[in-house]
Amino acid sequence: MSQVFTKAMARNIFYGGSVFFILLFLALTFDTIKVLPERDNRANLTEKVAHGKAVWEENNCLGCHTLLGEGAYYAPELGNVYKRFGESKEAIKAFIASRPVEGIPGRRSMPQFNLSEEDGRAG
Amino acid sequence: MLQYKSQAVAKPYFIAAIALFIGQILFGLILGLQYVMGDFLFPEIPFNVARMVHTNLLIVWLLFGFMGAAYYLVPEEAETELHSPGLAILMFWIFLIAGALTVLGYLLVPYARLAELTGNHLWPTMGREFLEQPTITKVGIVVVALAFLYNVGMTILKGRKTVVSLVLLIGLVGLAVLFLFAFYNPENLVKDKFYWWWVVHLWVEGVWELIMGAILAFVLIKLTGVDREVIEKWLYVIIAMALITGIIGTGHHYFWIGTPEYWQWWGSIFSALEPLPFFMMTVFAFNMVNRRRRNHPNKAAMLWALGTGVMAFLGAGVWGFLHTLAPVNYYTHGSQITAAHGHMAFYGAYVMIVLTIISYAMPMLRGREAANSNRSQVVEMWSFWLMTVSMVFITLFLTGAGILQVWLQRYSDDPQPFMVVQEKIELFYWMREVAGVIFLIGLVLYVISFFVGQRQPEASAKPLPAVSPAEA
Amino acid sequence: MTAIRPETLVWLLLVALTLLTWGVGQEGLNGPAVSLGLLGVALFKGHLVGDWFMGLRRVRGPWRWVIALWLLLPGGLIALAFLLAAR
Amino acid sequence: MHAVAEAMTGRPDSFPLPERRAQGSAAGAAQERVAWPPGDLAIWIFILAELAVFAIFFAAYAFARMGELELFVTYQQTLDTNLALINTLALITSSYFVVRAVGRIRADDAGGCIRWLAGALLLGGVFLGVKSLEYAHLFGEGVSLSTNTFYTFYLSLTFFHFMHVVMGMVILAAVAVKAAQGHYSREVHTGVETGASYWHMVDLVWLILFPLVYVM
Repeated sequence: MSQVFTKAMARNIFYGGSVFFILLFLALTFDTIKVLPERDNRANLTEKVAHGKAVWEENNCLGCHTLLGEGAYYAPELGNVYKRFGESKEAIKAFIASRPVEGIPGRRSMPQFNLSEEDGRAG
Repeated sequence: MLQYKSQAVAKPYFIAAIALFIGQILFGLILGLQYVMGDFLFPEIPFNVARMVHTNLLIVWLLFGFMGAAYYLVPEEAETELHSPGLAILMFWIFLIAGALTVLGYLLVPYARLAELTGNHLWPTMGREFLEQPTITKVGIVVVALAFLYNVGMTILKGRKTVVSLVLLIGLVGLAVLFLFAFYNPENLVKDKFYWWWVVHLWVEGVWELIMGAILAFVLIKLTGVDREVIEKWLYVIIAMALITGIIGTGHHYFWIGTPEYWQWWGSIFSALEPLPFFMMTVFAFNMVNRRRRNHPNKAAMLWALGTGVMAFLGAGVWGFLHTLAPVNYYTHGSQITAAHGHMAFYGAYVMIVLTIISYAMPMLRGREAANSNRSQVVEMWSFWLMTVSMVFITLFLTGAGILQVWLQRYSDDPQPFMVVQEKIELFYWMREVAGVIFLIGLVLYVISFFVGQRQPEASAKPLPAVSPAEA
Repeated sequence: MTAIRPETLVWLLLVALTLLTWGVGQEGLNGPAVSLGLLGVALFKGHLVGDWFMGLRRVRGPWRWVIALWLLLPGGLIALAFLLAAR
Repeated sequence: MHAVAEAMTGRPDSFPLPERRAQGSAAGAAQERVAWPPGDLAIWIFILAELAVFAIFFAAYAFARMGELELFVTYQQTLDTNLALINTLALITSSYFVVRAVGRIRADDAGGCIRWLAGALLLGGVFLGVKSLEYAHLFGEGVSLSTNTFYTFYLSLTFFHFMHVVMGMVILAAVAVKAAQGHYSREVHTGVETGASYWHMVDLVWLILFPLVYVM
C-alpha cells in the first residue's frame, strides 16, 4: 500500500484545526470576560484612575518600566511601587518631581516629565 | 531577470527594509550602552525614546519586508502581473513617509507633546508597548495594509491560486485584522492587556508564522526544485501546528495580569507545544534541501533559508519554552530572560526570513539571472555568520544577566532592589554590547555584499551528482 | 458468518473493563494500589483501541508502537504523581 | 522521525496492499504488515499533536492533584460516575461501530458503511447529551472554571474533549455524506479510514480521562 498523505487532507486539518482552536479560544475568552468583574476591582475605576492610565500612556512610562511585568526592563516594576515607597503617595510624587533635567552623571535617571499637580495626583 | 516585470516593485520595499534595519540596530546599540552608561545621550534621547524607535523600526521594516516578499512572490505564484504596480509604489512612499515622520516625532518632541499634537485624547491608543505610534499613524498603517491586501488579493484572484500565495494571503489578512485591536484601549487595565496580546502574541506566534512558512516554502521550491505538492502539504501541516499550539498559547501571557488562574494551565500546556511548528520548520527545510533536485547557484539564500529554521527553533521554540511554564514564569516574568528570548526569536524567525527572501530575490531584481557573483555571496555569507553568531551571544549574555537578575532580585532569601541588581549584572550588559557591535559589523558587511563583485560573472552551480532512482 | 469477529470480542472486553472500573468506583475503593490498578486497566484499554480499532496491529515499523508509546507517557507521569501524592 | 522524514518526501512505498480479509473471517491468518497506519498520514500527525496535548493535560492534572490532594479527592466525589459510565460505553460502542463501518466499505458495501456510521453518530449524540446534562447540573450549582483547581481541570479537560467529540462527529458526518454520494469503494476508502482513526483517538482519550478524573 503506497503511503497516503494528501495535500487535501493537510489543508482540511489546517482549516479544521484553526477553526477548532479559534472557537476554543473564544469560549475561554468569553468565560474570562464573564468573571473579570469579580476580579479586576472595576468598582474602584474612577475618573482619577483613568486619568492616571492616560498619564502613564502619554509619557510612555513602559519605555523603561514594566507594569505587571510588561514593558521595558530598564527601570523597576511599577505595579508594586506604592509598597516600595512605603505606601506613601507623597514620596512617589516627590520622587517624580525631583528628577534633575540634565540627569545624573554616569547613572540611569528618570527624565523630568514636568507633570502637573493634577497629573501627579492621578498618576 | 524577472519573470514578471511588476515584481520590480519589491525592490524599493527591500531597500527600505534594509535601511530601517540599520537604523534599528544603531538604536539598539544606543540602548545597550545606556544600560551600562546611564547618562549616555541623556536627556536628548532618553532610553524610552530610543527603545520605542528600536522596536518600532523593527516592526516597520519587517512589514516592509513582508510586503516586498508578497509583491515579489505573488506575481510569480499567480503567473500574472501585479494588479496595480502603481498603487504598490504609491503605498510604498506613503508608508515610508508616515514611518519617517513618526520616528522623527519620537525623536524631536517629547512623547507627551506628540500625543497632544496628534490628538491622542480624542481616541487614546498611544503609550502601549509596540503600539506607541500616534493614532493617526495607526490609521495610516491600516490604509496601507488595505491597499496592499487589495492589490495582492486581486492579483491572486485573477491568476493561478497556489497554496503558497493563499497561505501568505491568510497570514497577511490575519495581520491586518488583528492589528485592529490596537485601536481598542479600555480604561480597565486587565482588559487593555488582554486584547493588547491579541495584536502582539497572535501576530508573532500566530499569523506571522503563516507568512514565514509561506515565504520559506516559496524559496525552498525555487532553490531545491522539490515537487511543489510535497512542499505545500508540509506547509499546511506546519501552519496547522502553529495555530493549534499558538492560539491557546496566548494564555502564557494571561498568567499575572488579573485574568483567571486557569490560564496558567491552559497557557502552560499549549505553549509547551509551541516549539513544535518551529521544529518541524527546521526539519522541513533540511529535508527539502537534502532531497533537492538541483543545485541552485544562490548558496547564500540557501544558507539563510536553513538558518532561519534553526534560529527560529532556538529563539522562539527553545528560548520561549525556557520561561513559558507558569511556575518558571512566576520568577522570570519581565526580566532579562524575556529580553533574551525576544531578541533571538525575532531575529531567527522574522529578520532571517525577510533576509532569506531578499537574498533570493535581490539578484533577479537587479538584473542577474539567478544569483550574485561568488565574491558577493562570500561576503553575504560572512555577514550571515557574524550576525547569527553574535545574536546567539547576545541571547546567551542576556540569559546570563536574566538568571542572575532573577536570582538576586526575586529568588534569593534576601531579595535586593532592582537598581542594585542592575549594577551587579553590568558585566553581562557590557558583553552584550560588544556582541551588538559585532552584529553591526555583520550588518555593514551585509550591505557591502550588495556592492562587491558586481562586475564579476554570476556564480554557477555544480550539477548534482547522478543518483540512482532508488535514492532520488 | 458465524465466527465472531475479533473486534467484537475486543469491544466486549472493553465494556467489561469499563464496568470493572466503574464498579471499583462504586465500591469506594481507593488508595495508591487501586489507583495504579485502574490506571493499568485504562492503559490496557487504550492499547486495545490502538491495536484493534485503530488497526495498528497490522502495521509494522515505528507506527506500530505509536499509541503504545503514547500511553506510556501520560501513564508514567500519572503513576509517578499518584505515587508521590500517596507518600 | 524516520517514518515522518520518509513521508515528507513522498517517497513511494514499495509495499503492496495486503490482501484485505473478507468480512467476518476469523483472525489469525498470517498477514503481511503495512508500513503506515490506516487513513491519511496527515490525520495521524494531527492525532499525535492532539494526543501530545492531552498527555500533558493528564500529567498536569495528576501533578496538580498531588499539590491539592484533599481538594481533588473531595470534589471528585461530586461527579456523577453513572453518567460517565454511560458515556464511556457510548464512546466505546460508537468506536466499535466505526470499526464495522470501515469493514463494510472494505467489502464494497457503502450502504452498510453509512448505517454503521449513523449508529456511531447517534452514540456520539448520546455522549454530548449526557455530558450536557452533567454540565447543566454543575453549572446549576454555580460551578465554573474558576471555582477551584479540581473544577478547573474537570471542566477544561472534559470540555476540551467535548469539543473533540463534536469535531469527530463533524468528520464522521462528512465521511457518511461522501459515502452516500458514492465516493468510497473497496479500492478507494482512505477517507473512511481517516475519519475512523480520528474518532478512535477521541475514544482513546476518554478511556484515560474517565478513570483519571472520575474514579482514581
